[in-house]
Amino acid sequence: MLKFIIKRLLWIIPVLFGVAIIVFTILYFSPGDPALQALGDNASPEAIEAFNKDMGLDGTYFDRLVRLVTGLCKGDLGKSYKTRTPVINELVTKFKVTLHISAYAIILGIILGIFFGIISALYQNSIWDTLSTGVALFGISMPMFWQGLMLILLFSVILNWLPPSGYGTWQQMIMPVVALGVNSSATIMRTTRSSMLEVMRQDYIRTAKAKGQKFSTIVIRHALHNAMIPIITVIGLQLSALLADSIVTEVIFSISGVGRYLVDSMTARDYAAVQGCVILIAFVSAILNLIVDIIYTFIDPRMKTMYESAGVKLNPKKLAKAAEVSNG
Amino acid sequence: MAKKTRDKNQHHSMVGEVWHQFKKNRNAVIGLIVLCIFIIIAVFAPMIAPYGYDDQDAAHTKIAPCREYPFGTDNLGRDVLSRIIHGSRYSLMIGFLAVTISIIAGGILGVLAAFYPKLDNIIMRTMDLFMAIPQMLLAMCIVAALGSSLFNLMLAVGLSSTPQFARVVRASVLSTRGQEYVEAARAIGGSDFNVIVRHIIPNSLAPLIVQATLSMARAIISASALSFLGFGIQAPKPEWGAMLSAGRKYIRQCWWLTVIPGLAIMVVVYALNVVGDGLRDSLDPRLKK
Amino acid sequence: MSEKILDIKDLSIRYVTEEETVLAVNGISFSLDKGESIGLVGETGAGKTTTALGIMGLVPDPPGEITSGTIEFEGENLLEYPEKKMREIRGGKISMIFQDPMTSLNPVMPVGDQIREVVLLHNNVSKAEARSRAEEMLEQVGIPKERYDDYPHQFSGGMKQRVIIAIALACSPELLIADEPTTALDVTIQAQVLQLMKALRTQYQTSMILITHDLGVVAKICNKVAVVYAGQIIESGTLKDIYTNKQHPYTIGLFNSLPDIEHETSELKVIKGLVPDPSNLPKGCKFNPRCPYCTPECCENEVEMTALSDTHSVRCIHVGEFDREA
Amino acid sequence: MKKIIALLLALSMIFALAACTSGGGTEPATDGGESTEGGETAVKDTLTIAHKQDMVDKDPINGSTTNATIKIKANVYETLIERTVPESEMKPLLAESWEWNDDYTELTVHIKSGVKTHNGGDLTAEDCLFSLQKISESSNNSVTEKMDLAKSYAVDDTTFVIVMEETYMPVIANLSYPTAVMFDKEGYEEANGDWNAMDIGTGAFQWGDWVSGDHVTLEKFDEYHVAGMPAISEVNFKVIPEDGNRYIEVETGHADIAYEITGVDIDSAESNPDVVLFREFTNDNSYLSFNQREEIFQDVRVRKALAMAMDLQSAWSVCMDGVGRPPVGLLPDNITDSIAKSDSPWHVDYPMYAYNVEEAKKLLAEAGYPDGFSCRYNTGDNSVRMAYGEFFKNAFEKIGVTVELISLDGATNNQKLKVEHDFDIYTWGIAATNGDIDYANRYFWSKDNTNRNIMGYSDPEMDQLIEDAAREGDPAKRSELNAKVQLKALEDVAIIPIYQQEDVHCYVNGLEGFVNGAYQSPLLKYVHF
Repeated sequence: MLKFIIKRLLWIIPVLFGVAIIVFTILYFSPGDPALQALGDNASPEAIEAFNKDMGLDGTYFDRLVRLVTGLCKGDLGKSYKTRTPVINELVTKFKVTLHISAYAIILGIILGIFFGIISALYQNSIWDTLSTGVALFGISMPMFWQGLMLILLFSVILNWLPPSGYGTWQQMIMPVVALGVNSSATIMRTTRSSMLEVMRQDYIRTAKAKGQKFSTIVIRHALHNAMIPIITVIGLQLSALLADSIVTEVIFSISGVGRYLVDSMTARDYAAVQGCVILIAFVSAILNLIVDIIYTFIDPRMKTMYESAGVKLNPKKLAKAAEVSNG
Repeated sequence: MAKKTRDKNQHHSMVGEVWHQFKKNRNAVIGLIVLCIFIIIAVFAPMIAPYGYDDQDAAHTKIAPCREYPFGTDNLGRDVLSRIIHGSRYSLMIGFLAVTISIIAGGILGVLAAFYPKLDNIIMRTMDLFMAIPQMLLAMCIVAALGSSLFNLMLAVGLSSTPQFARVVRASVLSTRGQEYVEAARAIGGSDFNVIVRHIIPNSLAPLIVQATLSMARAIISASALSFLGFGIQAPKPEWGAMLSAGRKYIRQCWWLTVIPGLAIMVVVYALNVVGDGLRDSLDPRLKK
Repeated sequence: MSEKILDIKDLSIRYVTEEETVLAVNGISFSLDKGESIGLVGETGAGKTTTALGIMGLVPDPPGEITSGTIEFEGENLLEYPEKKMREIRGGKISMIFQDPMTSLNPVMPVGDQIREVVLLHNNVSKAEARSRAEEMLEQVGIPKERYDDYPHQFSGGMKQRVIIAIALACSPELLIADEPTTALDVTIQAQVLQLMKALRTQYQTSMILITHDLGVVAKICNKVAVVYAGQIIESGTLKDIYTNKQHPYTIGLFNSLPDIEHETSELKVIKGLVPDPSNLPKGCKFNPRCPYCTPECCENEVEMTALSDTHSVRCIHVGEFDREA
Repeated sequence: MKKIIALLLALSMIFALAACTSGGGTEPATDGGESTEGGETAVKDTLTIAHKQDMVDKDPINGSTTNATIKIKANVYETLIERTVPESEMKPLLAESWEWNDDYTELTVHIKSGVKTHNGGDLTAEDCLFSLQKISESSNNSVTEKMDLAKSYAVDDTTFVIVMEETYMPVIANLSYPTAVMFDKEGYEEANGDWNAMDIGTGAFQWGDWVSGDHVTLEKFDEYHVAGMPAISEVNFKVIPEDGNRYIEVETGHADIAYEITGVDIDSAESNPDVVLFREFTNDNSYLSFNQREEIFQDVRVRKALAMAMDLQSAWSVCMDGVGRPPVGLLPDNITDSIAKSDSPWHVDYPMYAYNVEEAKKLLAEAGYPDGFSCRYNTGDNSVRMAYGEFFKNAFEKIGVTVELISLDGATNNQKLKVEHDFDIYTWGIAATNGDIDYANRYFWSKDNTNRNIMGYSDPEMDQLIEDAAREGDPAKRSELNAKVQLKALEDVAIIPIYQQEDVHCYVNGLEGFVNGAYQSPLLKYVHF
């Protein structure tokens, strides 16, 4: 098991380098001069040249790539062009904010999603089922930014209950958490429902019934436990998706997290910051994936056997599944 | 020759069966109808819309929905209904073309990976790298690199979901490839290309269609989110996300400028989602086989 | 030997969906004395499993519903039991072994715990006691108790079926229903499992309903046989009645379709046609479309059971009118 | 099953932990929220401001001069000379007085005595010369343009002389420029020039806490050189980029002041008795112009025709939501020497070429484009300019000119406009940023190397006028030269101003002393409740 975790952790390293190279390459070919953005209209050509040298913006594609990779090896994400301070410092404070909101959002998503998913599956085709599947489908069809705006319109403008922006007080947390959480709860709910329906049809549920077990115990001990495997997968994916969704949420609710930092840096052509954000998000997603995989072993003993047996690299089947559901 | 007709019949009966299953799903049928309505609207937009999408009327700005302007007018005095109608073209086109781009790119990569073990590792590991970046971020970076325009937006959304299609196609081709009739086709000397085109692609279609429908829904949302963040379409094109973004500052006085484009996006995406769900459910028995 | 443990009268179960109504069980009646074992024989889809589920009170509802009949167990009608009381019966007094051992065990629970679960439910014992009982059961079915904490995926099919048998017998039930317990197993394993069941049944003095399509298995284990066709018993009797004095054309067909090693024939005799569509059963004798002796009367009225002896009855109006060996 | 429950519990603990740890950094924001409610009994002395963008850095000389950054820094660092708004007079701030020698080559500055810096030092003439030296070494060194700092010297502790390389009148305005701040030499040297570690200014407020992207707090400087100021003990700038949200913050009592509210919120603010609006025209115009490196736009008739196709009044009413106004001249009338001033002897009405579609068509035909032509129009990503773009697109189509709108993000747009010169029509801003009209004149100077002359306007006569104006010491003669520059730019349709910008802020009723300073930076030292 430990071997498996180490292997997976090691695998993250090339992924991060790969991601860094991809992002760097994309941004390298982007129009817009960072120096012009950072120094403003009055910058003299000499100042621009000095800036480029200072920020490592001079040299060919390969020079810069080599600099990026060697920097990464030392854990250096470079300096922000805008503030001329190390990107990593900004990222850490901002990431805390994003993580904070995402954590609440995913908890909300899990609670709502699993609860309504189970209800929906157990009372299939009942009014509750129709209602919650319908609402969930609306949930995933609603553009997140629109949902956020509607929340502001309703709770800040019309009812004046909640502050429309910022981060810190619990009142300020409600709307962003709801906007993020409702979206993921919809996905979790749909997965829970189909997974529970599938599991409830299984023979071992009948076996449990034949033992004389109570229905509620069957649902929780036998059915939910088995149904958790795809649910956990989706929760893991939702966590990564939340990180991406937080871009829009943070913009709408004026929250200073990684998402808004990314958008701001993108418009300011602060590529070092953009790279840093993307690498960080990729890193966190990778770690989350690993955690999900470890959780699998607790839930499904078959996985544990599989991991423990030699020659585990990436689990291709799971990744394929991931592909299917991501962004869902 | 005889074989061909039988294949055709089989194909026909499969479509029939799927349709039969699909019909039973009331929601999906409604979704399909809604979708068809939007397609019709998009195709005949200039005929249906009461005004042009860029017809400004300085005397009638920011009018709330009323009989003359059912969806109101915006800050430049343009009829929102007409803009929504014209905008359906962009949203549907973006969704459709973005998915087409990812199907083609992902399809080629997936088939190559599945068919040539030597390429498999390179292609799929590269796809892993791309998938480590959330789709939205990737799309943002691509738009930033290409510059914002309608085509670049589609390209960005399409390219960013390519890895997922590559996976689905690869998985589905791998499972199809193991089937006896494909082995048989290879055994009697069919070229790789022939086998891929004649046998594998048609038989891998089912999961691809489902994935495509659902991806189209996602593509529309992603594209509108990018437009909303300002990485999208050029004004005055009435793309819904851009309309929403422009109307955002009037949210207090002119709610219709944000509510209506948002609803339009939601309805189309909802329709696509239920149709996708319906298709998946009706294809399900086959997928399980 | 005369204490009746189970008495089923006129049991009918149907499944109602939007598209069709499936008449799965159409007036089945049979009874079982304590210690007896009966084999329900018939083709797939004849309604055997539904009958068993009916006894367990596990007919999925919806879509299933019991439309008529009584199931008397130890003198009380189970159909009138509330769910809570029924739960006490299930797994305790009546237990069931399911067809497919591969899927009947919860994959994420140690096998020992799955046995312990049933022990805990029906006996007022501590967890530790329940565990030792479960370990004992494992040993009895031939699995070392050290494997208590292993998961189902670490067991072979035959071993899993042994675990299921252990679960079924853990509370020393009065009645054991075994639904095709060996169908999914290899032939060699089949014999072992049958042997085990037979031994345990004797040990626990359990009555048994064995559901199978395999006449050989019935011969090894049961002392009574009921042949089920289209949700009805068409012939029932002791082992001897059925094996040596079969009367119904279907029973005859069934036996004829067995490969006969002694009289080597070039071809198996197969019953023509297919099991009738239970949503669209023929009028009159349900077997009439496939019966070589069918006459117009066969297609008119429902056919009643005719008693040939105390133990042997058959549902055919032409009893004795044709050559049984043909 | 227990395992799962334990696991889920553990997981939620992790999340909760994450939530708690990150929750720690958020308390200051809470304070801001409470302060607005809890201030009834005592006089409220904390201020929460809904601010559009975060400060970029703390460096006042080499750092960012974005509007949002200056709005904060201007309260911490001060200049020798202060430009008043809207009169645009140059007034003493750290300097007590200044005088020129006869040939305008030496400027003697007397600074106020007893000015303390935040790090406890006294501001001396030495410090001021050191500050100017550091400014000249920075990338924003246009402030010290034409100053010969090597020859400049301190007379005594409170007097120093700036020696000029040549006569250059804008130097006074330059000394009021927000990067021309004075600070403590010792403090600078101690911290090795790391501005994030220094607090060496003289402003009414000193640096408090800064959580990037979230908020900046400033604290009262007790030894501020003007007695009794400031009344506020703590200022909290909350960063709220979303336009509508800033006003909502004030309306719902979560902030005392909202900077830069949008036109759409003006009506609500006006009708709300608890909110006071603050409006003041800025000294910049937005303009539309053409790439005059291209042959087609070198023809003044084409530029004139397009100008006449533009109905500026309607455009303003449709696009601006009541903010700002249609331009009153080439430059706003609050700039010294602007001929838009109605009492200026050289005053001309704007627009010089009034809206007239027929005439416009005729001019186009004369220029050889009877059927019009097609071109691109870069609006940038500012929503107002995009709206103007959409409006003018329609207007130009009426005279047969088809326009493709291009709204690129800021950086790409900058690149296209200033570096690649890859555009046909564009909109940008023109202002006398430092308060001296010379700054605006240079938009038409062909030798400009600071990217102000985006349109590529080039006229030797104009160049001469601009250079002469900058060198002219006599105010009256200088005014005349400046007027000629403006008249020529108008006649040549070098640019077409399309609207004048306005500062719109709002604050809660009960707040007093809210005044704007130069560079659109409200001066918080005057604010009290």
